[in-house]
This record gives sequence, structure tokens and C-alpha cells, in this order.
Amino acid sequence: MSTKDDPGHAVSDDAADKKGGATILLFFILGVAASLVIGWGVFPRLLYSTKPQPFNFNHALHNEEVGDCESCHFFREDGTFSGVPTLAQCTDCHEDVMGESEDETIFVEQYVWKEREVPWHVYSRQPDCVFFSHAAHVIKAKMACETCHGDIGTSTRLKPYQENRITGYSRDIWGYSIAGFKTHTYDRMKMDDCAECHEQAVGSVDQAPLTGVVGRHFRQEVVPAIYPPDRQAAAGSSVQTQRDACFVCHK
Amino acid sequence: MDSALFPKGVKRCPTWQFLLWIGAVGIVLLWGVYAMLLCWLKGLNQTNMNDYYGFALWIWADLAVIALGGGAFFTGFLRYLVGKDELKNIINFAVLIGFICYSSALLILAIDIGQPLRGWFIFWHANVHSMLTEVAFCLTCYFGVLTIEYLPLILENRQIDKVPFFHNLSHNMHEIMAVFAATGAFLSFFHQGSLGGVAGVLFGRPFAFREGIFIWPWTFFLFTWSAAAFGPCFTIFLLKITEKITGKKLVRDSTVWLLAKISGWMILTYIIAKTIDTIYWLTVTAPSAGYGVGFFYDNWFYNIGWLVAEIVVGGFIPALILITKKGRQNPTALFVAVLLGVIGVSINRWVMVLQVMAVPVMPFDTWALYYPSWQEVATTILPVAYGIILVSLSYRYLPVFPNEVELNAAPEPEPLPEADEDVPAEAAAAQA
Amino acid sequence: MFPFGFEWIWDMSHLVFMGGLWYALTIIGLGMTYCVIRAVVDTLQGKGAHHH
Amino acid sequence: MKLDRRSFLSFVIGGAAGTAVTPLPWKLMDDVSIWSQMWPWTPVPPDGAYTYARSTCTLCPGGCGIAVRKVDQRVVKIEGLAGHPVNDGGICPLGLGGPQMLYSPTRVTGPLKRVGPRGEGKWAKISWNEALAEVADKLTQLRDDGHPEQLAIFSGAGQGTFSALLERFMTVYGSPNLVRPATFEDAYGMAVYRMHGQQAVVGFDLENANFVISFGSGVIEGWGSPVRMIRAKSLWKDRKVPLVQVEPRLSNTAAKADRWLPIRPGTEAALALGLAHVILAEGLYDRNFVEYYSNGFEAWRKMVLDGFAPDKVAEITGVSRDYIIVLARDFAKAGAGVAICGRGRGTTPGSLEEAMAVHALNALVGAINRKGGVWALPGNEGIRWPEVEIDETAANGLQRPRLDGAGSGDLVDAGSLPNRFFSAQAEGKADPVKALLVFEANPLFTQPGTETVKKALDRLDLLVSFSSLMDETAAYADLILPNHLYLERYDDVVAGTGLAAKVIGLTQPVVAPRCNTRHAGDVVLALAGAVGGPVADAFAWESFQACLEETLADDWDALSEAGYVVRKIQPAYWFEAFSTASGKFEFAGGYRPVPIEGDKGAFPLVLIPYDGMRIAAGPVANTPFMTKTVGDDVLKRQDVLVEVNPKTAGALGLGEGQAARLSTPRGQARVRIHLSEGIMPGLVAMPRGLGHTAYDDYLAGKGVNVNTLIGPVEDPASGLDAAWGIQAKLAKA
Amino acid sequence: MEMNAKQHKYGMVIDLDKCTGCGACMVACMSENNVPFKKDESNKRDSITWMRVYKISNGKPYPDADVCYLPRPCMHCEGHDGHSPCVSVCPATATDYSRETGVVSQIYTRCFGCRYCMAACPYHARYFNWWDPVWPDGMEKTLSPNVSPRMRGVVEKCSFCFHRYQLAREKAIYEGRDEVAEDEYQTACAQACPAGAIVFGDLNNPDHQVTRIVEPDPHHHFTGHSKKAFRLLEQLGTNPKVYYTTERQWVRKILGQYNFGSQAAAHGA
Repeated sequence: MSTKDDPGHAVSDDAADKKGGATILLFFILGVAASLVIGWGVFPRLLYSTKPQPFNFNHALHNEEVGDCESCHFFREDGTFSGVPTLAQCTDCHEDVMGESEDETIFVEQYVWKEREVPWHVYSRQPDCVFFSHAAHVIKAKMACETCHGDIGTSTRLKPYQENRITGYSRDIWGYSIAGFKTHTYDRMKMDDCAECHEQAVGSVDQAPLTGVVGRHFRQEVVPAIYPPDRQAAAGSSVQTQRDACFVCHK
Repeated sequence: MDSALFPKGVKRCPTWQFLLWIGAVGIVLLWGVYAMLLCWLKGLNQTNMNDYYGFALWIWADLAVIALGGGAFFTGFLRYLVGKDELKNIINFAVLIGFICYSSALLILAIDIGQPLRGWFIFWHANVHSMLTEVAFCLTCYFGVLTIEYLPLILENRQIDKVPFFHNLSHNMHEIMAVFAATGAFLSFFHQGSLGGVAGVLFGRPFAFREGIFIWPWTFFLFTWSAAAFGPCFTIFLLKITEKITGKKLVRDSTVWLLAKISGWMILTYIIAKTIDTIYWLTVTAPSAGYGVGFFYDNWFYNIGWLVAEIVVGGFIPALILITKKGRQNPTALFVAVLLGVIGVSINRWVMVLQVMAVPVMPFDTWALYYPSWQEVATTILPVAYGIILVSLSYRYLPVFPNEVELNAAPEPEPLPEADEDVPAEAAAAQA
Repeated sequence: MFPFGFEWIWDMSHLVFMGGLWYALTIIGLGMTYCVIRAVVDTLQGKGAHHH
Repeated sequence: MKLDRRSFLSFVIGGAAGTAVTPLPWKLMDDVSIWSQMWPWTPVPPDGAYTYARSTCTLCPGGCGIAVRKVDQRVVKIEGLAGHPVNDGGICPLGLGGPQMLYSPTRVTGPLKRVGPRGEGKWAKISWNEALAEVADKLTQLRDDGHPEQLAIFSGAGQGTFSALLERFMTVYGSPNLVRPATFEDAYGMAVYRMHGQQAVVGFDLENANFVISFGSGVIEGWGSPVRMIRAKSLWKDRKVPLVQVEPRLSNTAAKADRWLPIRPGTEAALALGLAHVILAEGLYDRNFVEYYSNGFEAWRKMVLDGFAPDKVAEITGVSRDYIIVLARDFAKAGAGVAICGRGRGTTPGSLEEAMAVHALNALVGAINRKGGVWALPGNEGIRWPEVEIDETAANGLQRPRLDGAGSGDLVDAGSLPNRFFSAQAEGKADPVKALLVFEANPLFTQPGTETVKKALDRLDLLVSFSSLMDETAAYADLILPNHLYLERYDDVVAGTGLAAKVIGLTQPVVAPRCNTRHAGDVVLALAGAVGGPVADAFAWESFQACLEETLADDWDALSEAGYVVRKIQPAYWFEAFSTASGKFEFAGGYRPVPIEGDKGAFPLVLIPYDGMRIAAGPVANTPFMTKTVGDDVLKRQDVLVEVNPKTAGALGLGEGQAARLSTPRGQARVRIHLSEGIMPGLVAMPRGLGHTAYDDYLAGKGVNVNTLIGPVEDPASGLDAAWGIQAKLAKA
Repeated sequence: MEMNAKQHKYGMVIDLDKCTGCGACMVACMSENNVPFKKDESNKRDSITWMRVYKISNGKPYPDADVCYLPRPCMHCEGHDGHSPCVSVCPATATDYSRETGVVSQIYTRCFGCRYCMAACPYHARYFNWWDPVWPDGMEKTLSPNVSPRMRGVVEKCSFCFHRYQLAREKAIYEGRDEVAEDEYQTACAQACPAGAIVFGDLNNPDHQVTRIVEPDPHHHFTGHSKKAFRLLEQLGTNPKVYYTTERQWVRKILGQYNFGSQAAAHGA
């Protein structure tokens, strides 16, 4: 490379530099554009694989037949929740093909007769570290199923199940909007979504100091005044976060 | 053939020799990398750590390199904030060492945690009450600062510098370097301190626990102080070694002596504070928890010798050498002093990590001793190899030492690298 | 780390700690942005191309 | 415009900048973390309905009630059954191990036939029909040859219906060789037989005793019914009932006892008589009982007074003279004192004279058949099955003497002598056994003198194991007809080793059988059917369950409902209590020390086996969880640590944890030293139950099986194994 | 500090004179909590046992030697107002103290394995998963769905069987009750102990047996009123919720006296 002093050169170099600068800027913008397309468009499609359910299930129909959610998704004697019905429950009605829907045939022939449990993909399946008490939410807090499960109860078809290729979890947990926006309570079911609701229901005591004199006053005066009796102890029970303690939702 | 990359007007060893040297060190590096991969893929069962030794060699290495890397922030602090302009001649080197130390520390931490893939939880789910959180944040930020301080040096490489953008960038960065340095100093005071806090707040561990003010145990301040005091020792120590190896004089004695003097006084004041703290702990804090003076050193390995080595051999002696003119100006004495200093601070970090784990706490417990597995040793040596390589590369290709040319002005004109025209050293220096 | 994080509380320790952190990050960020932008400007003005 | 290096670079930088504002990096980072929180190779236990099933534990004779926790059809936990008369909610480490046994990879998954040499571990899977045919052929053949007595059964099954079924089978088949593992109950039973004149099950009313002397019994380690004994100990603590533990080693029991009384091993009988001496000399005995209900008192009294003065006893036993006197007084004056014996878990019988001495001591203070004393309870009655019709072959077979010589000659009152059975078989005495069926037992591991047992088994044509898991004996067998595990089958357990009441527990299948196994009871029925003739006729039931329901007819509903029934038993009144010639209690017995094997010169030390509470030493082996609880002062990596007194070890230049070679006349092994101040100098203590060769890596090869280092020593008085130790030598390894 | 009535403070009192060292508590705990196991567990310093029974000897020569067994679960220290040694040091908020129950929780999926909490805990109650948990083929069937199995590289510890509280509470809610009764929430170790040496309950509830035995004194950092009950390392200010009782003087001496490390040999079991 030469650094010989030559004005003529210098000028043209300057020009070249200006042009070069423009080119470089252009490529920069191209780079940005390309990455945006990949990040927002391609990536989300690659991230999830779509898995079909074994066969379609018509919630709406069953609702008419049996009346309410509880008759299939019921509480056991010990307060635990039965969740997705087992084959045994279904066969109470379905020991033989009812109606002529194709799904019904698949169900009876593939599962009832072969006595195989139906390998449903459960949209709302949470990680193993989560302890979720249906009793606390449905019985105690009198929450509606729809709050977390959406309108699946009135659906006639099962939507395709999208599984995150990396985590193996249902897309319903992380939410369909890749940007992370949500419009309904049931759009997403990550920890922060639980926390958000717990804040409203239980009342977060974020700002409240719980130690020292002030804390004592808060616990003895404020809490009893503003919290429902059964939630008073839990209110800001966590020393670390002043919210619900970790073991309220974790196991 | 790579001479076009050399800083202007300096002489470097032939390429083959350089490659040989890098290759030799590279082998050690690869050994360390292999061990690192073992730990990541197979898990920490590759180490000799156990439930009594959750913290061990690695955490010590972390604390040690960060203390020794303290030379960077303190020299920066002295140059940019206190205005010791003289130190500009050694600041590059100090920054380089700091960069190596801190990147090593971060690497070791990444190996040390059981779930590296979730390491970022420490930021995202930060618990501000934990000293470790403070360490993580300040460490990372300050590493960023060091990168910013090191970057211009790279950009000043003769070829890169020819690219206008890079030239301008480094130029601008130089202009506001004081701001970065100030931020760096601010961050360092905290993370150096919190590293001391890490041990000091353990009220379940009578050997580590120290009282203090507000949320900070005395170890918090002692650690910052000691890092500032001993960091420069390490810088000088490595400088002397580099000079030995390259056979060149790289920094003016006056600069070195100035730094040594400051370091000496820092060490002295620190070690006095440390002594007071130790006495208070042994006579007030520990006894209040029911632990007698002799108890903590009642072991064949962890005996009182450690305390003496840390405070006297690694503290008072170097301090006294460095604060006396005769001492610091005598090359041998200077070297011995900085070496002892380096050892002294390393011992301090060692006992604050490993002896804490060794001392029995439950009445029926017994002393727990541990020796590292080869994987632990290899991953701890890894940063050393990496450091040597980085220093070598920087020395060869970057203008780390502004005074090198003048200090080594050869009597007879030396053959300059080809394709490199004759520019007087002064001019070169001026352009830099 | 952020006010919307689960662990965040508006208390002293967070204000002090995170305040210090964000303060430092801001300075570093602004500093670098300044340097880069100015470097771009300088370059387009042809500065630093050759030394006369 | 040309795409040079710079343009490309800036394209990349632009890309990087742009990517930062897409979800890509952040979502990836998040998902990778979630992946790390749920690594596919870390199992996630499926959820389901939680239920508890009541059953009875059969892993030891204790007979504890258990509540089996299930998730849908998986067994995930076993808990003690609250309110159960034996364990009331409590449970031992072994009992907790059920799930790990049920799902153990060492289960025998179906009938196996040996291919290749014995014990080599090469098997062919065969069908149940083939397996049954194999055995049936042999059984038929033996009878056809007119030698039904050449069939022997070794059964560790308890006192339940299944055992009765085996007895019935052997009777109609025509073989006297039904052998059971012998325990302290055999010795104590013989003592009672000689002193009461009747076959009786011994029960100790420990809950109501107010002073207990234990001659080496592992009250806590698992003597009798472990959980019940531990509960009793807690009861004593609350009621301040003193327990004096007599043994040379600081066992858990000794540590829990109010007084640990170290004694020279093998001299316990002398101490018992020494205590009797004081009680007699000071007239502290129960005059009423002695005068009206006992016989032979004077002679016995003279024997004791002449031979067992405190000084002499102190000399023999090493217990201080003064303390002997103090102890004797406290014991006699307590009012409801009782003495018990049977070393450790009582899995070795011990000397008959020791049992008699202890029983006499109990009699002396009137502790016979009284509250807080020792009760002689009627044996296993209650089973009423139609009489069997015995054909000529069987009759001839039954005429022949048992291989172990029990029930004949001077061993007329002996029940079963496994030690003699195996040695006789090994030595190839006249008329050896050709076929051996092993139920609920693992003699190749549990019998002292492993080599002898192996020799004995080598002389068999056919060795059949019915074990559910691949234990040592099964691994050495010709055929394995795996039984259901206790969680998969019906059984009745007559609880109450040492229990002063009869508790009958029902073991019920809580899950469907996991493997291709069959209930040993059903197999016996099938075999009987295959042999045919009167043998078949004697077993009319179509299944063992049917047999069980019929047998427990009156209690069946209660049993399947509650899981257990309690049969209150009143000890017999004095006039009917004794069937001796005199119709009274017979004071008898003396003290002839049981010799120890080995030459003191070559083997200066004495090796004593001990029962550690976290190591199962019986036919049921440790589960991984249980082995995990074994201390590092007992097991270090694959080495067992033997307890040695620092004095003894010091003399040999051995230090803590140091490797050493332990040798006895029977064999030698590598061990490590554990210095313990809790053991008498000159002794070396090694735990029973380690050194398995079968099972998996969680158990196999850990430590040494003490039975390979020690052998049985026959008690001349009873023919039972009375070995309490063996001469041994320790040297640096 | 006094909390409102709904606040529980679950704790334990262990009678060292009743404890036989049988190990049932350890196995019950492992079985209840899906604790992993390795082929060799003889190195007690990397062997995960939430509940560990230590063996303490009086250091006297034969025949005066004596030993005592000391079960050691997590002490669920309250420290000062919930700041137990381990909770405040966790950088990622993976462990927490609950004012509702007094339980120190550990969230395995949040923990990233820095092990600072282990360094902070003087009781060695915290364990690190140095290995991937591996169950022999088929034995994964013994795993309970109520406790989440841990993955390699995280810290775990005794939770006072908190899942049992969660289940008991569900049952209570289902039956329209507000409170969980004493016998409804018992830890696996307390339930299994054949000697009845472990008593578990709510230290805030005067009717609970544990409270009646301990008589905690809120004005003196909850030290036991009754001279019998004491805690390990009380003097460090860890304010643990596991109490011990014994009538054996030498045991009290060793456990009450702090710098004893060199004299009493202890064997992890």
C-alpha cells in the first residue's frame, strides 16, 4: 500500500471514500432488513412443530350431552383434580360406537377395544416443577375454567397442537404472539402470567416493607384490613420478593 | 513477513520463532480447553469438589485474578482522575493485563456454575441482596469498560489504523477515555468490595464472617483496598517478566517507581487495617460465637503459618520495600517485593475461600480438606496460557509501550522491515 | 433486573443497586454511541484517511 | 458498486444489529434455558390418582402393617399402617424398600433353566409348563424309585398357611426333610420344651416389663419384630424402664441402653447363672412360684450356688463382681423384670444352655406367663384341613431319618437343624438328598460356612429356587420358578416373633404381577397335581387364594378389610401350663461353654459377626436406598470396615481406614480397619449382610460376606448352631 | 416478630434419646422426595441425603464409650426475619423463606448451580447434583409425581415435605376448610420414625405437640423455654426451626459447646 503524497490521488480518493461510504451504509441497511425478516418471519415458523391430535374431540357436543365441565374434569375425593379423562371414564358411555362420526370410530376401534389410553397432546401442560391447585383456583377463588383454558369448552374441533422443538412444550404456554403480546388472560401461561393474576387476586405487597416496625404494623393492621382472610398469611409471604412465596406455585 | 503489522520503528523476533512460542503455549491452552469441555459436557463431577467444598479452586482463581487485575482500574484511576500523567506510559499494559484477568474470571465462572445455559438468570432474576449478584453485574460491566479501554489499542495497529473509520473511532475513544475510566473505577470499587462481601456476610461460617457497617462487612472494604494495593504489583511483576523475555526496556524506571511507591503505601495502609480487622475478629467476633482463637488454625494443613505468610511475608515486607527509595529502585528488591505482594494477596483470597470451607462448624464435624482434580487445575491454568498468548500478540502487533522505541534506540541503524519506509520514531510517536 | 421483572421491588436496595448499575450502563452506552457516531461523521468528512 | 470486504462486513454488522431487535436471540436463550430445566433424559413422573392399599410386610418375620401408596397403578412409596398393633405407623428402612424391589432390574422375569455350568449365569427362558414338567418329572421319579425322602425343602416362609401347605405336601409326598433356617426361637423353644414339657411359641410381654436384661439381643437392630421393639424401647424411655445390654460390642442397642455391660462373648449363660446365684443367695426369688409350680429346684439351686459365685462369674465373664450383685438385686426387686436372649437379630440359634439359663432366671423371678414376662404360647394351631391319606411309598419315606438327624436319637426334641443338614449333605452321608426346593430363603448367602453349603448343593441332581429376585441361591440353581413379590400376591403372616399376642396379617396383591411369575403356593398345588395319586388328592383347592380363603374363613372378611386381625391370647393357668412328668416347671440346665473354632496360636483374635440396622442380612437383601444409608465407618467404596479396638489395632500397627487382611480357619478377605472404642480388645467385629455376589452393582461386590469366614459350631445339647465367633488374624494388606 | 394468626411456623423437635439411628427417616425421605442414588454412595460428601443421621461419639475409651445419633434435616433457619444464611445469598432468587409457613424453599429450575448457598449453610443441609440422576432400568417407576426430580447441576435440600402441605391444603379446600390439621401435614421422616423420636408441627400453634415440647420463646430468638430443647449452632444467629432434646449430659455438652470439631469423631451416614 502506498502512502506517497499525491494531491490528485487524494481528491479522487476522497470521492471514492464518499461513494464507498454510501455503499457500506446500503449494505448495512440490507443486513438489518434481512435479519428482521428472518427473526420475525422465518424463525417462529421453524421453532414450532405442529402435531395432530389422535382424533378430533368435540367439546361443544359433549357439553350438551353431559352438561358441564365437572362431569368429565372432576375433583377427586382427596381434592386433587382428575384432568384429562382416562379411557375408563370415557368407556362409561362409549363402550360401543355411538353416532357415525369418523373420529368416534377411530376412538372406539383404536382405543376402547384395544384398551389403550388416548395419547392426547395437552395444550395446557405445565412444566413438572409447577404445582397448580385446581381446588385453590376453581373452588376457593371461584375462577371460571375459561380464565385459563379459554373457550376450548365450546369448541367443536381441537386446534392443531404446536410443540416447541427445543423445550417440548405447547405453544399455548408461551403464547401465539411471537412478540409476546396478549389480549386474553388465557393467551399465555408463563410464570409472569400467573404472577400477574396473583397480584390482582391476592394483592401484591410489592412496595410494602415487611420488616422492622413498619413491617409489623403492615402485617398486623394493613393486611387484616385489605386481604381476604384465607390469603392474609400468603400476602407477601416471600421474604425475597414480598410476593407469594415460591412454594405457592412450585413443587 | 508479518512485519507490516508491527508498530512503527520497533524490532520483533522472526515469525517462525514467534509461531513456535505461540504453538508451545497453545498446547497448554488446548489442554485447558479440553478440560473445560469435559466439565461442560459431563458436568462438575469432573472436579473434586463436593458438598463440603461447593466453592474451591475456581472461586479462588476468580478472586485472585480479579484482585491482581485491579492494577487496571487503579492505574486508570490514578492517571485519569488523580492526574498522574506519568502513568500513561504503563496504562496500556495495565489495561491489557486487566482485560486478560477479567475475561479469565468470567470464563472460569462460566465453567464453575452447574447450569451454564441458565447463567444469565443471575442478571435476569437478580437478587440484589446477594453479594454474588453485585459481583456478576459489576464484573460484567467493568469487563465491558476494559474492552472499551483495550479496543483503541487494537485499532492503533498500523494496518487497522489506516482505515479512516477505525482511526477516527480510536481517536474519539481516546478523547473521552477519562469518562470510561471513571465509570470503570466506580464499578471496580464495588465489585472488588462485593467479592470480599461474598465471604464476609456468611454469618453461618465463623471463619468468614466479619462485622461491618450498614450491609457491608469489613472484608468489603479490605478487598477493594487490597486489589488497589496489590494490582499494580502484578502489573509491575508481569512488566519485569516481559522485559526479561523480550530483552528490552519497555517502561521508564521513573514510571515504574512511581507506581511501586503508590502501591507500597497502599499495601502498608491496607495491611495495617487488615491486621486490626484480624485481631478484632479473633478476639471479639469469633469468641462471641463461641470459637476460641486457636480453633481456626487447629489443623496440620491450615495452621497459623497461613496467617503469618499472608500478613507479614505477603504484606508488611513488600510494603516496606516499596515505600523505601532504596528498596524500590533496586531491581532485585523491587522484583522480590512485587512477587511477595502477588503471593500475599493470593493467599488472602485462598483462605477466604478454601479455609472457610475447611473449618468445622457443627460441633461434631471434622476438618474437611480437598485437592483439585486435574480438570480443575487445567481449567485454572487455561487463563494463564491464554494471557501469555494475548500479551505476546499485543506486544508484537500493538503499540502497547509508547516509550519502547526511544528506550531501545539502537546505536547502529537496524535493518527495518521491508515495505516500510523510514519514519523517525518521534513522528511515529506523534501520530499514535 | 427490570422494573417489570418478577423479583423487582421498589425498595431501597433495588434503587441503590440497580440505580448504580443502570447509571453505569447508560454512561458506557452513551459514551460509545457518541464515539461511533462521531467516527462515522468524521469518516464521511474524510478525516483520518491520510496523514499529511 | 462492488461487494468488497468492507461492504460484506457492514452487511454482517447490520444483520447483527437487526437480529438484536427480533425475538430470535432472546426466545432462543429462553427456550434453551427451559430445555436445561427439563432435560429429556431426566424422567418426569406421570401423575394420576393417589391411592393407599393396606397389606402386610413379609420382608422380615416382624409382620408390620403397611400402607402402599400408589399413583394409578404404580407403587411409589410404602408407609407404616397407622393403628396397626405391631408397628402403628412406624416402618423400618427395609420395609420402605418395597418399591425398589418391585421395580428392581434384578427381578427374575420368568421361569429360567440353567444352561452351562452351575452359577455361571447362563439361562434359557422357558415356559411355565416346561418348568413345572421339569420339576414334576423329578418328583415322580424319586417316588417311583421309592426314595421320596430324597426330596428336601428349605423354606424360610413364616408360620402362615403357605408353610402348612409345604408340610402337608411333604407328608403326603413322603419326605421328612423339610428344613427351616434356625433362629434363637428354636433354641428358646427347646429350652421351654425341656422346662415346660410342651412345644410352644415364646412370647415376651416387653411393653409391660419394668426392667429388661438383654443378653446380646439386638432390641433395636431387629430382634423379633424390629419396629415393635423400637417402639417398646421408646415406651421404656418414657416410663423410665431400665434396659441393660450385655454384649462385647457397643451396638445401637447398647448405645440406647441405660447400661452397656461388655462381656466376654460366649459366657452369657454364666452371667445369667451368676445373677441367679445372687438372687438365690439373698432369697430375692419368687417363693410362691418356686414352691408350688416348679420341680428340680433344689438340685439346680445347689448347682448354681456351688458353681456361680459372683467372683467366679466375674472371672469368667469379665463383668465386675459388684455390678453382678447390684444388677441381680435391681432385676429381682423390679417386680416385672424380664431377661431376653438371642444374639443380634436372633438369626442364629445360640446355645441351648444359655437359653435355659436365661429362662430359669426368668422363672426365678416369677416372670413366667405373667404380665411383663415371658409367655409360652400354643404353637401354630387353627389350621383345620381334611386329614391326608398316605400311601405306602410316602409311609416308607417318612420312616427314614431326617438328613439332619433332628427328631431322632438324642436330638428327639430338635425341630430343624439346617447346619447339620448342609454338612451331612456336603459330606455325602448315607442317603443324601437328590432334589432341593428353596422357598423364601437364600441359604448360599445366609448360612454360616458358605463353602459347605456350596458343596452340599453341588451334590444335588436338581436345585430349584422360587425366588422373585436373582439372589445367590437362585443364581446357583438349575431351575428358577419365580414367585410373585409380596406386593403382588396373597399371603398370611402370623406376626409375633417374641410378641405376647397373636396378630394375623394379610398380604394382598396391591399391583398386578410385573413379571411372568406365579405364586409359589399355586406352583406347589400344580406340582402336587402333576405327581398325582394321593398327593394330588390332598390338595383339592383350585388355587392358593382359594386355599387361603378357606383356611382363614372366619377372619377372611376382617383381614381383607382391615389387613389384620388380633387373636388375644391368655397364657395358660398354672395347672395346665406345664406338661412335664411332674406337671410343674422343671429347673434344669448348666453351663458348658460352646467351643470356638480355630487355633488361638495361629489366630490370636476373635471375629464376631454383628447385625447392623441398615444392612439386611437375611434372605431379603438391601435396596439401593438402604445401602446408601450405610455409614462410611462400615463401608468405604467396595471395602467393608471391621471394628477393632484401638489397643488391638495399635499392637498390629493398623490405623483408621487402613487396608488389612482378615483370615480365619474358614477363609480370608480384604477389609479396612475402623478404630472403635466401642468394642472389647481382642475382638474383630464384622457386619452381616454384605459381600453379595448376586444382585446388581448397587449391592454386589460391596464388602465381605461374613459367612464365608465363619462356620457353624454344633451345640452338643441341641445340635443347633451355637457359634458366637471364630478365631481370626489381622495383618496389614 | 409476631405475625397475624394465619401465619404458620413449621418446625421439628427430635428426641435424641429415642432416636435409634435406624435410618428409616433417611430412606423414607429419599423415597418420598425422589432423591437419586449412585452405585457407590460411601463418600458421604457427595451423597445426597436431605435427612442425614450423624453418629456422634463421646470420645471416651472402652468401656466408657458411648454414641448418640443425630438426625439432621434442613433446619429451615429463620435467621433474622427470614434472612437465613442461605436465602439472602442466592443470586438468582432460587431459594426463599416463606412467612406463611416458615419453610425455606428451593426452586431447582431457577437454580443455576453457583453453590453459594452451600458455602453459606453451616449444617451441610444443602446438596449439589454433581451427577445426572440415573435410575436403574424400570426403577423410574418408583418416582412420585408430587416432587419434581432434579437435574444435574443444581442444589437441592429438605423441603419439610412441602408437597404434603400442598396436598393437605387442596383436601382442606375441597372439604371447605381453611386450615390444615396437625396430623394432615407431617413430614415423611416424622411419619416413618419407628421410635417416634421426630415430632413435627406448627411452632405458632400452641396446641401442636411440637410447641408444647419446645415452648419457643419469641423474646429470646425462639430459644426453647423448656431447658430440654436446644438447637444446633444457635449462637450463630441462624435461628433454626429444628429443636433437639436429650437427657444425656455429654450429648448436651458436645452439641452445646462449639469448638469441638477435633475431639468428637462424626460419621456421616
